[in-house]
Amino acid sequence: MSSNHHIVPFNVYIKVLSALLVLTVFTVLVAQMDFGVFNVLIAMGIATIKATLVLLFFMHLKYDNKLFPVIFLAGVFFLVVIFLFCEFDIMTRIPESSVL
Amino acid sequence: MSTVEAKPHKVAHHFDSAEQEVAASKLGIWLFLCTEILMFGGLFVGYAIYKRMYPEIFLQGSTFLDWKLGALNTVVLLVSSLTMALSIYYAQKGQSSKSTSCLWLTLLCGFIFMGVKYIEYSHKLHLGLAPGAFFSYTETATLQGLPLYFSFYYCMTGLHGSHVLAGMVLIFWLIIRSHKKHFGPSYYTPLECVGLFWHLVDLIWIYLFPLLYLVE
Amino acid sequence: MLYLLINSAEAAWLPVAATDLAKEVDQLIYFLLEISVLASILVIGGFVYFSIRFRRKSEADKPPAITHHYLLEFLWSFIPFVIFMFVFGWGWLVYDKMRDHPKNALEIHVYGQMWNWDFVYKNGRKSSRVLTVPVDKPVKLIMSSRDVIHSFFIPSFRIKQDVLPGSYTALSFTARKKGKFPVFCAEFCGAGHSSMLATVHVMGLREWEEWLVKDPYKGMSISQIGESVFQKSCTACHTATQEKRIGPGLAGLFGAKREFEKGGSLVVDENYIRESILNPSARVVKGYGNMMTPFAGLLQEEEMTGLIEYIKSLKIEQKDK
Amino acid sequence: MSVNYLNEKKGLTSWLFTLDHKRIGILYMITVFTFFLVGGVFALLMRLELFGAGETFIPASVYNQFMTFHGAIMVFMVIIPGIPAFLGNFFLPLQIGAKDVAFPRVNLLSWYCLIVGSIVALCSLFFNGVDTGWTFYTPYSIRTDNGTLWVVLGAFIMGFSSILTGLNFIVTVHTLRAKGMGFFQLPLFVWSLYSTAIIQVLATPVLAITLLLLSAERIMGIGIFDPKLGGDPVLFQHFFWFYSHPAVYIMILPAMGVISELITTFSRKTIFGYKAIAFSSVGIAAVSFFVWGHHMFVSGQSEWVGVLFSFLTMLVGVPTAIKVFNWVATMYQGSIKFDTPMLYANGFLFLFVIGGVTGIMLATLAFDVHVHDTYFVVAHFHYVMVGGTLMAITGGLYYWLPKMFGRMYNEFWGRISFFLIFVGFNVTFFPQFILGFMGMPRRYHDYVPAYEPLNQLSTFGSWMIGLGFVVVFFVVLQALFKGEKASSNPWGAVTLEWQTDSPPPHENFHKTPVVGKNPYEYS
Repeated sequence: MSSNHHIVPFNVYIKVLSALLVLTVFTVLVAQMDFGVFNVLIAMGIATIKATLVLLFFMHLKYDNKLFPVIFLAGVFFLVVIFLFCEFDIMTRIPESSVL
Repeated sequence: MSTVEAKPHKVAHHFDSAEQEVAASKLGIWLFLCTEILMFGGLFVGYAIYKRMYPEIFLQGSTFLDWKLGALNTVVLLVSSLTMALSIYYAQKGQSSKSTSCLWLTLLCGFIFMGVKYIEYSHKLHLGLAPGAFFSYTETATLQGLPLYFSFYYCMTGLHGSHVLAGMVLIFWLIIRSHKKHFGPSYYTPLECVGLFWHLVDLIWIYLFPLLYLVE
Repeated sequence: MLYLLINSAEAAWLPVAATDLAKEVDQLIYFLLEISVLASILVIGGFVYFSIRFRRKSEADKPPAITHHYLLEFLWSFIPFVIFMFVFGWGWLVYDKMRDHPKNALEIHVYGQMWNWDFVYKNGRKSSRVLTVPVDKPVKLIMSSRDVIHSFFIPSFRIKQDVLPGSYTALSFTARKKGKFPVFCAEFCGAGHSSMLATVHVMGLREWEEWLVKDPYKGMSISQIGESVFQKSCTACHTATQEKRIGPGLAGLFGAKREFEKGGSLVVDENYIRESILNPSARVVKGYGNMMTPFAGLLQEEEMTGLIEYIKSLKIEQKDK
Repeated sequence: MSVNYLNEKKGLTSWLFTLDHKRIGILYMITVFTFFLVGGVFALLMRLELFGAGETFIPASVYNQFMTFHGAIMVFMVIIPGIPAFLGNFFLPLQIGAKDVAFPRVNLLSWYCLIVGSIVALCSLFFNGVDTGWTFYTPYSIRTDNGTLWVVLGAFIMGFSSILTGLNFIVTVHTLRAKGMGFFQLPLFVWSLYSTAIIQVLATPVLAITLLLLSAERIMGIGIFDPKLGGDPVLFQHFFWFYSHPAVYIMILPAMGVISELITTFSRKTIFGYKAIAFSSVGIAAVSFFVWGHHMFVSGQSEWVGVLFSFLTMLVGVPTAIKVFNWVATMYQGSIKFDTPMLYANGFLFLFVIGGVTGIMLATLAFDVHVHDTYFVVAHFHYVMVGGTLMAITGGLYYWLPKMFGRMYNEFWGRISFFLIFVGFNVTFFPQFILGFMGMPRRYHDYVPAYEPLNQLSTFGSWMIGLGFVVVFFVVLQALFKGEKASSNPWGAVTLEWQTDSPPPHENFHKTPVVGKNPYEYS
């Protein structure tokens, strides 16, 4: 039966939650400061670290079938594709100026 | 719900073994999560595009949100993710009453989250900060395109909120089954699958929080 | 059926190419057609030949097990790839010329609306349904839509561009032939989509300059002005008889009693006609959709007066011919 | 007749609540053919209206509704579920030696999604119908009558049907293959369904969110796609085609799988280039996500994006060409028998080649500008969708009819049906290529008189197709009630589904098969 499944130790869960809470405080603090264009990058970076923690430990990706991260990343990949193409389109459209 | 006797899980007829059944279920739920990501992703892509097109609108829009409430909800969801994971942990260990309590805690977190959401929504709607065509806020001067920000705010948090609700229904279903002692070290697939869904909802909020409440 | 084929053979092909670019596009079209016909004959001919040659002769047939042939497979992947890249490059080249807007071009503004094309020239001259341009001179159309997406399509010039609300798109051409060429709307835009037609009228430069400064309503009676406005702006949806199209027929309208979608009724007078033209959604007549684009800001006062007088003059015809 | 899935249980509820993939397949068959009938009637009515210039018998507003219903029904309710959910549901588990799909309940749920979705879509009839075309382009779809909302919501629900089917297939292929069956022992039909399922899972959610946003646009005026409020209507087209272009591969890939089966069986010869065909299925699925902008060359998207999409579209041509050449090579030195399914397979090849080369033409930028949104495009995608997918469904239906119902069809009338459909199809759609060159835009209720002769020819052809499908209908009915009993393997095919009874028992195989060889070894 599935008793051979990996059991994540209790204190790992607690550590992960602590890290997530610390990162939440951190992201709020960072938001008060201004880093120019890096603001969004930093916020997204922290969010991605948090998301990775959730994925690896809460969602057991670290211990599970390696196909699952592939599926997950495939979804993310196609999001990036649609975003890049749309942005590329909008940024390279030549604005036509009115002359009247 | 009269009897509280453990009922051993029976492997469905078309599977050869329990391992095969678990593998299939988990593969299925991960594929489903992938579709969820792409569905939410459409909104995120739209958000990113319009944020670059109209940065001032998004900046002004975020000033109408209270980051403290957003942060509170973030903490609530993170804690609920922990309790969800612990519920599986206890099921794996065979401590089913602790597993059930964790599920109750998760459900409670869900209620807190929706409660905070309700306060936020009703406050904004009261002010007239409604999506798109219903936008009627006039107390201070605002940018002309501001309704667009609130369209995104309501679409993104609304879709997310509906997922929280769906998750809560599923967790309630798990609680009933858990009381009937359906889960134990040898069978906890529903716990795992709903858990994965619940974590994904958490994951999306992790991105929504800085994007909506903390944009600079 | 054969009669139909022969009868239509002459007309049934690419419309006359009226710009240099159109001729270049035609060369590409002919190349693509030739190579496609060749490829189709090869493949279709191939399997038809195999079908006949390798028919099942008896149930005991033992065909050989041929699982693969790397060289062949490489060839029939690589050769199509080369051809595809070639036509891609060619297509890009010509497309790039289409998208090239000359700096010194004569600029004309184009407005699409359900279901009409309006043209505004730099000196303020306006026209509807007929775009007048001089021959041999580069022209750039700056296009936008007043409501939904339309598409400006001139088959004889082989060009087409969607016309969007809220932003401008452009289309450039240099006409080499004098004459009249049809324009279609090629993006679905509702009930009047197929009647959203226009004409490009290419004329000599002198003639065009005269046309540009001519007062279109010179020497006309008020009602004639109205009729000409009606002919160019209203006929996609309205008729001058009682026949319904997308909107009601206008004959006998004046003085008739109309009932409205939202309730209430009224006898048609000058004020109601004016309101219906400028702000059509205010009172929509029972049985019709709220489809008409408001003409507020698009008509001059004399045109409005003309339209009212023209509609007044439309009487119900005796239906016996 | 021995006990099989058809007579194992009786009564309507045993069908409506069945978890057997074969019965669900039959439910899909009935649904799809019913909708095909409805969509087909709309098509015939449209062609009838186009018989002459001017208004023939219906006004433009009604014509536009027919056009929209024809498109939406055929796309969302016929071709997308057509092969995967009907033939796929029935034969995927059989071909891999499984007892059922991985999630039988989800499978049934997906059928109910389709039914509920179509009922919601049909509700639009009570709200002045819908006249946007199946593409729902904004801002027209925001302005027009309220029926649009219902169709959009219906399509949203039907999307779930498609997602769930795809999800189920992927999991089934991964976990339920018979012992000894590796990925390279899978029949090619399974490969094509697997590739299709990837698209269904990855692309459909984007349609879902697009349609949700469109509904929100209609209900609340959120403005994301409405230029009046700062939105970008071209962005809607990007989102829409991100799904809808891969969706055309949802329609054609399984058809290619069916054709692979038919050609090898009726040539009695192993498939030429098994791996090339298998990988080209996956390749097409992958590249299909990067080409959607070729629907938008004149939409106002930037020139650079247009060029990029044109290039990527050319790349899809290569794996498609590989498949065609491999099929033809399979016939070489074969022992070819022209039973009805093989006729359909050859018809598919013929029409698909024409659809394919015109596809390359359309991918060429400057060429597309002239014929974009004209009848050339209409003819092209009908050659691929009808000439391709419908030929494959019909061919597959004849091929697997003995397995599904244990009865043989009438060979003579089967062939008659093929000739009617094949000839009628070409008479209908070939003239439309020429109309496109002449410049006749699509979705026109009325046209200039110069287009009349070819339009009349096209209408004649449509009647022939209609007649052809009536013949198909009666051939199937005759087979069901009066057909000769079929043996378990009437064609001498080698894939697993032919190794069980016709019709198969409830759990498919009396003894779970063990696979030791490649799928198409004829010896």
